[in-house]
Amino acid sequence: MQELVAWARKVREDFPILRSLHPSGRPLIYLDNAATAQKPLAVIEKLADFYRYTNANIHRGVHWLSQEATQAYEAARERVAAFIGAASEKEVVFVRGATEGINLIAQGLRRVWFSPGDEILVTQAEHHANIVPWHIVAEEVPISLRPVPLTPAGGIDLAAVAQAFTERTRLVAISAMSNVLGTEFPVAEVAAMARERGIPVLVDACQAVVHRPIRVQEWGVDFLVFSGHKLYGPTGIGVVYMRAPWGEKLPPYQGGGDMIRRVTWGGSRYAPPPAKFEAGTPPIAEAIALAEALRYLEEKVGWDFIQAYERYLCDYTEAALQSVPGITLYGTARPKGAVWSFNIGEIHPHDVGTFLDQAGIAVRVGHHCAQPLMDALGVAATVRASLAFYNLPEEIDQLAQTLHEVVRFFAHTPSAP
Amino acid sequence: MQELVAWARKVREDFPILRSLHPSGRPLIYLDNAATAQKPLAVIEKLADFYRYTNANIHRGVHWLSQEATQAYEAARERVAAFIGAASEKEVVFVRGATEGINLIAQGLRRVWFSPGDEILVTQAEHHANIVPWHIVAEEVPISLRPVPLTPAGGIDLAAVAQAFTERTRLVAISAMSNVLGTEFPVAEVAAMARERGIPVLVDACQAVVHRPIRVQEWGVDFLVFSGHKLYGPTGIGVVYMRAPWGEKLPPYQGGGDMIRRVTWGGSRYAPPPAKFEAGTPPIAEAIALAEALRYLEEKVGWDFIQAYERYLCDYTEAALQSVPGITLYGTARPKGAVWSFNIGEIHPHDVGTFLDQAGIAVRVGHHCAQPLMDALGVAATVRASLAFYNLPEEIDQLAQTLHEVVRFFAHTPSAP
Amino acid sequence: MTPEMQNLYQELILEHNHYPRNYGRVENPTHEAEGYNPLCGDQVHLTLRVEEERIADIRFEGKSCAICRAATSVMTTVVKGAAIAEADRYFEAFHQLLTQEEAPLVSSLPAAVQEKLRIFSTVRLFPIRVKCATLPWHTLRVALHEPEKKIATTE
Amino acid sequence: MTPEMQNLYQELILEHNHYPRNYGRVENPTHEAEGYNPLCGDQVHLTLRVEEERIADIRFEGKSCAICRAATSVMTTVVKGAAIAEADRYFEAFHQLLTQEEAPLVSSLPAAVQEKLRIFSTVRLFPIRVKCATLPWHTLRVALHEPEKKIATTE
Ligand SMILES: Cc1ncc(COP(=O)(O)O)c(C=O)c1O
Ligand SMILES: Cc1ncc(COP(=O)(O)O)c(C=O)c1O
Repeated sequence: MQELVAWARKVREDFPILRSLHPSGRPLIYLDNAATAQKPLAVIEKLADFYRYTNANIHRGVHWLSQEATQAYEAARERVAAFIGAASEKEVVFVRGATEGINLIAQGLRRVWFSPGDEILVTQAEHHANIVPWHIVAEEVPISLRPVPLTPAGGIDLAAVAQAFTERTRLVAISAMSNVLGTEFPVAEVAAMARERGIPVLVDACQAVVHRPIRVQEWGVDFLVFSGHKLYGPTGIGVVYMRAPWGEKLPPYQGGGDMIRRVTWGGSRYAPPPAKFEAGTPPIAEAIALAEALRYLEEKVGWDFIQAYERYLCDYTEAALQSVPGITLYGTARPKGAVWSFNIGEIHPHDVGTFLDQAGIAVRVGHHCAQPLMDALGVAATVRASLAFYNLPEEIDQLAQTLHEVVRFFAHTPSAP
Repeated sequence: MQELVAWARKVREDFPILRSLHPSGRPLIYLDNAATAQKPLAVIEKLADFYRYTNANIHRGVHWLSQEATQAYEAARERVAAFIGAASEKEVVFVRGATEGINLIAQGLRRVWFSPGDEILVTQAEHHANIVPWHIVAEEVPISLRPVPLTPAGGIDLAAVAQAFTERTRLVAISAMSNVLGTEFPVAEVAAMARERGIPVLVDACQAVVHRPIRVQEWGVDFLVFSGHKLYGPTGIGVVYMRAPWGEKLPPYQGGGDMIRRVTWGGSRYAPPPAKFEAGTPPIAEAIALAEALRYLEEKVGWDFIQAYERYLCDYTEAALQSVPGITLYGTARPKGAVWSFNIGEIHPHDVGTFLDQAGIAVRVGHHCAQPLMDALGVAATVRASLAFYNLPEEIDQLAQTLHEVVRFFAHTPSAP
Repeated sequence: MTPEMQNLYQELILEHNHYPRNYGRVENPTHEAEGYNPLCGDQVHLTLRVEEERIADIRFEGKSCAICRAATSVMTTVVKGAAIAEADRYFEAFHQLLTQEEAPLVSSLPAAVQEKLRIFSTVRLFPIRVKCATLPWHTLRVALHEPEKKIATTE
Repeated sequence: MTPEMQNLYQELILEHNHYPRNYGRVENPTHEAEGYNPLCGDQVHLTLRVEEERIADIRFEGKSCAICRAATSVMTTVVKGAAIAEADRYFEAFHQLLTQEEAPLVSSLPAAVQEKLRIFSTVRLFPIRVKCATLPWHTLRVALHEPEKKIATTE
């Protein structure tokens, strides 16, 4: 354990923002990692260096800068492909983020896949990013979402999944890890069930990808999306993995430069994927910096460390939170990633959040873009603490101690009016 | 003149990349500004500082970092609104770039505006970003593009515009400045003609916005788009201006977090604009850095300088290029921005481009994402030199001198086989 | 326990949170509206009986944070019995108090009302919480002046 | 005039560009294909007459840059009269020569062919121009082996 914590202390130094002080003077304790991760210096410098030394538009230039920028951008695509275990870098499309990724897929499927009455199998724990795009599709092609209910612990039963399939199921779209409960869902098993039925599978890997490397081919999925900013990369970049035949099958999402073969006034012919799905100037610097984040995680931090340390930190956090009187933890199913949602008695999460903030502790409170899950849990909101490999046990101590103070503060009964 | 050139030399120092050497050892002469502009240190540092000091996800956090990031992001929106003269910052939507912007508008109009047979009035000089999105719409709602032909000089006659309107015209979608010809089109006049007919106007201001500040209300347009990366800002950010009633009228483009009011399994209700059009985590750092670019241009460089100096540089460039034997300049109509497209005799632009590149001069060769214009000009490609306020007269001298060498090199008749 | 928190959660706020006044529903209300803050899920349901341009009765229900609940409770106590025009003045004054450094309007209100509203003046220092305190007032405005909207949201 | 340019535009390349061999169209072609490089607009139209698995005649038309035009001209001279299988070997060798540091294949070709192909070896140092030189070869491959495609593009 001690070596793990020592290494966490060491890599933590790569993150300049973690040395910040809250305006009250207290040191920042950043436990809002599921919303967005902080960036290591390597990523920040890569971004700046791109603009300092290599900036040019890509794909269309004979000049040296443009060639360098193009090479760096395409090398980023290759690194992402290797990271997720894609069969080819041509299956990797750069987008703004997971949300755009799901919308890109949803609008493509709207045009070539769905018929009125079709169903999409989801879990009850989906993020709005995996709900609202389908509602928008449904405004044009009436389809519906069929949520697999969660177990009381916040997991899903494969038996319940099997029951949720109907003859109208045309897509399975599930998150690999809940951003509220932390539950890791059995993606490979669900994908196998879908494959048996000839149904394609889309995975929202936003949260899962942050905690362990994923292998799309082993999972056997057709589509997968994640966001760069949660993976220690910059904002403005995300990834769509699209298994090869789908790249041909889906129509382009946006039209513009670089995604065409030939344009006349009468119509356009499109380039092959991935270009087909990357209209216009892409987030060039962002893709390159995302690749740098992957390099940093692989070569400097180490995924083995991330997994081992986060497991330790999770146990530590669970014990610490359970010591808080009146706490309700949402999501205790295993396996579980480093996300903790909870409420304390009748104290409103917003009050807890402000209290923690004043102690320098950044957590998220609210519905976490998962209102249907909140409805299922019977709450309007929760407090969420989400961890990264740079968080330290003493930060968790601080969290627990402050939560004890919250309890005391609100337990105090004012004298009656 | 001398003061102008001296100031150009001074602000040029703010751009680290302009001190680069080509691998051949020759100094970089960057004349590919219409593809993307270089970034001043202020912008690069702003990006890095965001990640060093303020990075957090926005709009949903009670914690201080999230509030700071939200404030900076919304302040960026306000600066953009002021820059383009919007009536309210609520009319400003952040997107990835101009291409996404036009697609967002096109897909919205597809759903609530167009009927089969409708026409869109464009110019013959449009970028693919203002052509292909309409072709994609046309795959679902058969509409067509009606291009206003160009004059031989590369301008448009208002008489020709008047003729191009038909009773099926439902939208005018024109660029304010051609990225190939440099021509600045009479947007306000065309918009007035459209208004008379009750037809909305979309302006692709990608190129225009770089050379002079624009005023959407004076132009009287409904939609306007531009990209951050051409305006000395980062990649991954662009702007859609959407006049107030349109924000209500258009359906959302993408679904996800932050653009909703309430989500249940049965359906979603959407937030008011601009949130409605910004699903998911937006390009936060990029928006903030774009605002910094605007600040830099306004407060450090000065738009008066930019306009005066570029006018001088244009005259200088025109004279220099005209000295090249056998050159054909495309686009001589006035007013004209700092973009020069040309061919030299029978020498293929690709050969010219490589030759210039080897001399350290970065220009673009190809169809410039304007194949229909190339068809109209009767060429497959052109060489394009595009200038920014940091280019210097001696760089233009170098360009002209190297073009003379190109002519000599390819004029040399090899001995017959 | 930090001093900032003691500032925000004034004893009186905690007291109103704990012992909310006018909790429940008015029977046969003439006006009602729902308030919703999508950010944190605060939810307030107001029912009113207005008689001759005067708020004869007002009650509230809903789940919300301490600031919102206390603000709603306080609001009901100051507007109950007040003329609609008066309630509108209170709204303006309260809004100014929470969003502007200089807030002269509140000084023009009756001393008892002033005193009650001022317990929220430190909320201004917590910008993200301002909406919690103003939500009931926005809801009141919808109930009184834009009943067709039914819902007040803060976005 | 830079030495790099002299390297790229070998005298023989300029000569083939200036005096292209086999320009025009084969009458009654048995095979044909169009080559297109969307990046720079290079365009090559090949017509062939194949007899008994041998390229009896080949000609080209089109607008393209000097590198592409010279490469097409050279290609026609080396494949004219060659068996299809031989032409395929030339393709492999040429592709390797332009894209890889070690290019052993070309050494196995007839000396006269080797010599002609090697004038393009410096193109490898200009990655963005490699497609210009290989476009005619890709087009030939489509004409011979994937005629249903009709168009070869380099993307
Ligand atoms: C006139 C014009 N419109 C649209 C675009 C597309 O911009 P982007 O590629 O940044 O989306 C460009 C630039 O390529 C342009 O010059
Ligand atoms: C599970 C999950 N899916 C999707 C998203 C949306 O990601 P983004 O906002 O980066 O598009 C998030 C993050 O907010 C998430 O946690």
